[in-house]
Amino acid sequence: METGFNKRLFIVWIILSGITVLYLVIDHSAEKHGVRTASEVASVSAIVLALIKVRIIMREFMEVREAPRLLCLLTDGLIVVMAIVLLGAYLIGRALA
Amino acid sequence: MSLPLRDDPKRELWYAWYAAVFFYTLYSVIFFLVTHVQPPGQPWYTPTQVTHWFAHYHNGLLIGFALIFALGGLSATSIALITYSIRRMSVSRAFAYSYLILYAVSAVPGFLFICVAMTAGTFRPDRDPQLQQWLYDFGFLSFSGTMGVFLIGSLIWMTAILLDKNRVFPKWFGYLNLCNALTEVVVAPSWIFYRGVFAWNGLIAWWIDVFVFGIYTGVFLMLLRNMILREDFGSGPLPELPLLARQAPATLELAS
Amino acid sequence: MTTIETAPPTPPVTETKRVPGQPDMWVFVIFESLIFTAYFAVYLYYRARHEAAFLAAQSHLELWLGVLATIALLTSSWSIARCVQTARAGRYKTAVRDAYLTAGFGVVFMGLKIADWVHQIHLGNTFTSSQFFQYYFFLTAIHFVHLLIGFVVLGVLLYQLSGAERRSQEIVETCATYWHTVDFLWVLIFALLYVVR
Amino acid sequence: MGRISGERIIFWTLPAVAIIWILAFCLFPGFLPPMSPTSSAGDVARFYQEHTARVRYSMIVLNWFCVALIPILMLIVERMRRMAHRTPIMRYCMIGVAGAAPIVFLTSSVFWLLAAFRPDRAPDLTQMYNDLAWITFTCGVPFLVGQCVFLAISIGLDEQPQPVFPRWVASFNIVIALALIPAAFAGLAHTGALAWNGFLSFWVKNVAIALWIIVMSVVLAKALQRDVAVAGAAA
Repeated sequence: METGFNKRLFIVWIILSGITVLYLVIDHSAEKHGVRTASEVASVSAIVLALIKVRIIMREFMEVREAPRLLCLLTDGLIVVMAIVLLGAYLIGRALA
Repeated sequence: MSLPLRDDPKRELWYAWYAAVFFYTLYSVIFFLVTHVQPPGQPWYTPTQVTHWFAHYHNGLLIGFALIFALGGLSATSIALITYSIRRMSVSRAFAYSYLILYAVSAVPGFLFICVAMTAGTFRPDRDPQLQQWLYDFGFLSFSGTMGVFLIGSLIWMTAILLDKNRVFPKWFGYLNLCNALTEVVVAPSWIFYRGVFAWNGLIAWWIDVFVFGIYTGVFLMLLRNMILREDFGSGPLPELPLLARQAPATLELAS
Repeated sequence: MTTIETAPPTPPVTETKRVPGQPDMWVFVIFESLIFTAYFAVYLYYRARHEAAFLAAQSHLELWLGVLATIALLTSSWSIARCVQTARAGRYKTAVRDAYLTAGFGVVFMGLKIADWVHQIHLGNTFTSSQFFQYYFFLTAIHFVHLLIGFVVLGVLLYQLSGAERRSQEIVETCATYWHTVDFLWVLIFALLYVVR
Repeated sequence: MGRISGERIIFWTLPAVAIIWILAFCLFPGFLPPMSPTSSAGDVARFYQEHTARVRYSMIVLNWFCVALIPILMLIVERMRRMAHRTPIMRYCMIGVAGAAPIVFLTSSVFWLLAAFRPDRAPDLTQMYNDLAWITFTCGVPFLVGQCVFLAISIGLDEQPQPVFPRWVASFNIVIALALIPAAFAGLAHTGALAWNGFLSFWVKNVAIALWIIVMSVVLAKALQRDVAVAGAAA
């Protein structure tokens, strides 16, 4: 039983670290001939990936998965608010630039 | 909850609470609406623009700050209530006294310096604009940039709430104190920037900070009110206080 | 609350649902996250408006350093998650070991962060040198303060675990929740400062 | 008895402090008569050039002793302990303002000393220090007003057959608070009763402070005496 739990945490850690390494790929994709370029796709996917990681940390590490419904709703709501505000600020900024 | 009655055993607490609410309301109205020093003036103003700023808000600045000079002493009531709340907790009195001293001292840089500097600037509109700018900077920076007392004060209160076993305040308010303390840190860059989000009127150093502080203040006033409502002194007559009360302090547990 | 009342009845669960740690700590988690969301929004907005300047400044950052730091902090989070579970199972020796591992990876993160700062300052990038680095130093520094408080929190956790008469699982979980908050805030800061283009 | 004789020592510092204050007050050349807010920068600069020494020495002394009233205030706070209150909240209010009031005066003495430190500097700068000093000195009454109001309320709440302070002391404190308030508005006028050298802002305010100290020390002495009698009866 306990080893099973630990295996789950280990897999979570692998996934989280994997996404972190994935950033290197995103970063590399947004380069033209070694010059860094602005990229909406890279930015939006970086933000979305980060929010996915936050949700995984909350669900698994912080044990929200096993918490009452209210806390699940609150934390998911928080992530939705963060997504709207972050992407909104970024996209509005770009639109006005 | 009716207004404090003559026989209400909690009347002194209610006086202090209403005075605290009155003070915070007065303070907000004067700083935001009468003197217009909140939201703050622009840090990048040239000396000439500063002189115009003083001229533009001339009457508001003088009357508003005069009212603060007259009634600012009421700020002690909320400090006293919070000190009392910490005394009710199962923690050392050192926490209560630290809070009392920290906030009593904070009144001078916290609001008296800005009153003095702005009154002096408005008082002589024909002063050399360079000096007017110095007074303007002194006013805003002393007001915004002296957050150490609030930082340490919030942390003292937080620690007391988290250690307390009497449940005088909910634990979540203890953690909210930490949020408040951490936003106080964020004001420090106002000493460095003339413009941008970290300047003394910036989005991060001012707007977010004031928003958090507003929520924090509203919450603690309501929690202090709940504390007073829950307080149970009974409804009997005041404890007899013979002149020998000092020899029998048990009759007045909290008065010592 | 109303959402719960109107929701269709959930299928019966075998184990009782419980909030990890003091529910009060979650007020901090949510409130602090919202404050950070506000900081991030300000940063992203100005970044999007002045893209070229931000990109140029951002190119001074070493992404691999950031990746390493992130993985170090994720590992510390993983350790404290294990610590909570071993403490719950009553295996306090392992729990203490996991808590020390948490602190250890926290120190590694701290070291990488300081190395990054020193590197940037040597390159001439300071708090006042450009808009991007204003945000960079501000966000990393305010996060650093959270991390330092995190070490105090770990101290509380270890104090709980060390005495047989204390060992409050609730406090252990509350401390872990704080540490995870420091972790996920960094995950966001890392993505926003190092990766967003 | 140790506690009471200690309180007596504190009490008897008051006449000494009062004498020092009066002497320093008279030594400062800008108080009798008070300097005018309408003087030009040149006049103000000349004032500091001519009276450099007297400004410095008087303000150094006031800087030393302006906080000397705090122990006396704490004696009052100690008397409040025996009032028929259910909570210590009024004492906390008093302690909260007791420290701030002398610091305000300390700040104004610093501005006066700064003005006199380099009397040959540009007159505008000297005038600015002078303005800051006078505004801090005159308008800086909020904590004194608070002291009077809190004391008045405390006495009002002290409902016992033999109150710590007589009832009339409450009314007296309210009158003093009202007398101090006009000084807060000194920024609004360059001339007339409200100006910092005017009847209300200077004379009424400072006489009120002096009166408060005299009356409160007499009342305090009586309260202390009663404590001695009680302690004697208990022994």
